[in-house]
Amino acid sequence: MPDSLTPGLVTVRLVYLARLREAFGSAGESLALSLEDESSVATVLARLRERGGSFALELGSGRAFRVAVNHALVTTDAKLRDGDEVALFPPVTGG
Amino acid sequence: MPDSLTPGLVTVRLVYLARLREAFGSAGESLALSLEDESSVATVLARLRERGGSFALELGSGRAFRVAVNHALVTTDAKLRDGDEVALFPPVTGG
Amino acid sequence: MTVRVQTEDFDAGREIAALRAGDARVGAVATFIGTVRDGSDASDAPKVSALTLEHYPGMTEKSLESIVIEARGRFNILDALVVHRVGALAPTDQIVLVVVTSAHRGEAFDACRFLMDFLKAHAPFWKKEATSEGTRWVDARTSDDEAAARW
Amino acid sequence: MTVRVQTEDFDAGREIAALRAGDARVGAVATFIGTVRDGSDASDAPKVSALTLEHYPGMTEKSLESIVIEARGRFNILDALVVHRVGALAPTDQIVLVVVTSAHRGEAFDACRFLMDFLKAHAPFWKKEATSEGTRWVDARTSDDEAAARW
Repeated sequence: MPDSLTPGLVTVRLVYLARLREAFGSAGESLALSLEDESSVATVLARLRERGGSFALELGSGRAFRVAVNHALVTTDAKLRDGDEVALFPPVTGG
Repeated sequence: MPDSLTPGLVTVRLVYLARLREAFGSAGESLALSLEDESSVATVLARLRERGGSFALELGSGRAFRVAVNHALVTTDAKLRDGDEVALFPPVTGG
Repeated sequence: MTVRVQTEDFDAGREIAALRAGDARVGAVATFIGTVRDGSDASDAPKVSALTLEHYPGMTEKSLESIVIEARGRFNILDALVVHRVGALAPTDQIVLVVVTSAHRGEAFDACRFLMDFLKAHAPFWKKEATSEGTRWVDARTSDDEAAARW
Repeated sequence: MTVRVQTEDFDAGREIAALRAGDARVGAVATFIGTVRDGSDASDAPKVSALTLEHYPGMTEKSLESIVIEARGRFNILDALVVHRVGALAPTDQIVLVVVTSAHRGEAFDACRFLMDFLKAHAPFWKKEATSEGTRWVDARTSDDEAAARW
């Protein structure tokens, strides 16, 4: 089964929240995964870390953050499909 | 130490509550313990059971009831002093 | 720390607001309200049409106060309120209110539950139910003694 | 079963009354209210003067709904309400309300606490505190993950 309805092209919408939004200086962006990429959360994280700076710092190993795909919490091996919303945020502190 | 401020004379006020009040047909009474009686809750219960009828039934062995002396729950070996208020009532069902 | 025994109904929202009013140490408010069930869903017994709450005036307040003091000793709480009604009640009426304030939720939940468990097992109240078949005193539940013994 | 995310304050008394209105199966109502502490009693840190609650619109309601569904599956409850505020708050302001109705108190207490523990650990809200020294995002508490893991 293809991971995307449009094989070979996976563009996801990234959403940055709370401390991560401030650290990245952005509320979100679109990210196109290239044909040779595996379309998973881990791939997205690797691409972001390659930018260095606050992306490498906040998403580095040992840093606590959470990932949700289409509003459901996932682990980094979660596969992505074209149009998915991928949110990155710190551990929650509501209530 | 004397059990009573008036040695040899112990009169207690009995209070009957809830189902026991209805069973005994009385909200309470005064009971004088005679000189030869030990002044304890057990003595009061024995005197009441001697009356037979609902007293013997409701205070019989195997029946669940509680005793409070001067508004504090006690066991039947509690000693009594002149003027004590001794309440007999079923297990509580508030809340 | 306040306990009240009253025939009038209580306004839970107002009581909660008053207990935590102006206290910025409070981060958690746990509240329990006990209400009159008609029992029609729970058994084949006839539906309860009315409930009378009897108590032992004089002992009741002392009993509730000692339970609140015990809770204060066991849990790190800021304040607590217990209100218990007596007299004639009807299904859906409020019977009892317990409110506890604390900095964190764990202590508030624990203390609120402790207060209810001890009140159920030790405070001198008795319920008498009226149904189409007459009136009867409610039997004490073994589970209430067990709940209090847990603590 | 209702969840709401809102900037406006809530009236706990009114919400409780609405949740149990006319339901004579209800014998127990457990309520939790979380409020803004100023922290002045708890540490040497500067006093909190304001709190901003951010959330993840779209995910927040889904997350709360799934927590309520989970509670309904685990506990024998009649109804549940979760209200969580977002936006600018001040010390002593109300943040979150959880109300659970059931026939008996054990299930109401358990479900109310479960809802709070899961909300604290999983619902996408973030607190940012303002003090005289500036603003800072509140750190997640390990104890909140532990509380949720208990269930």
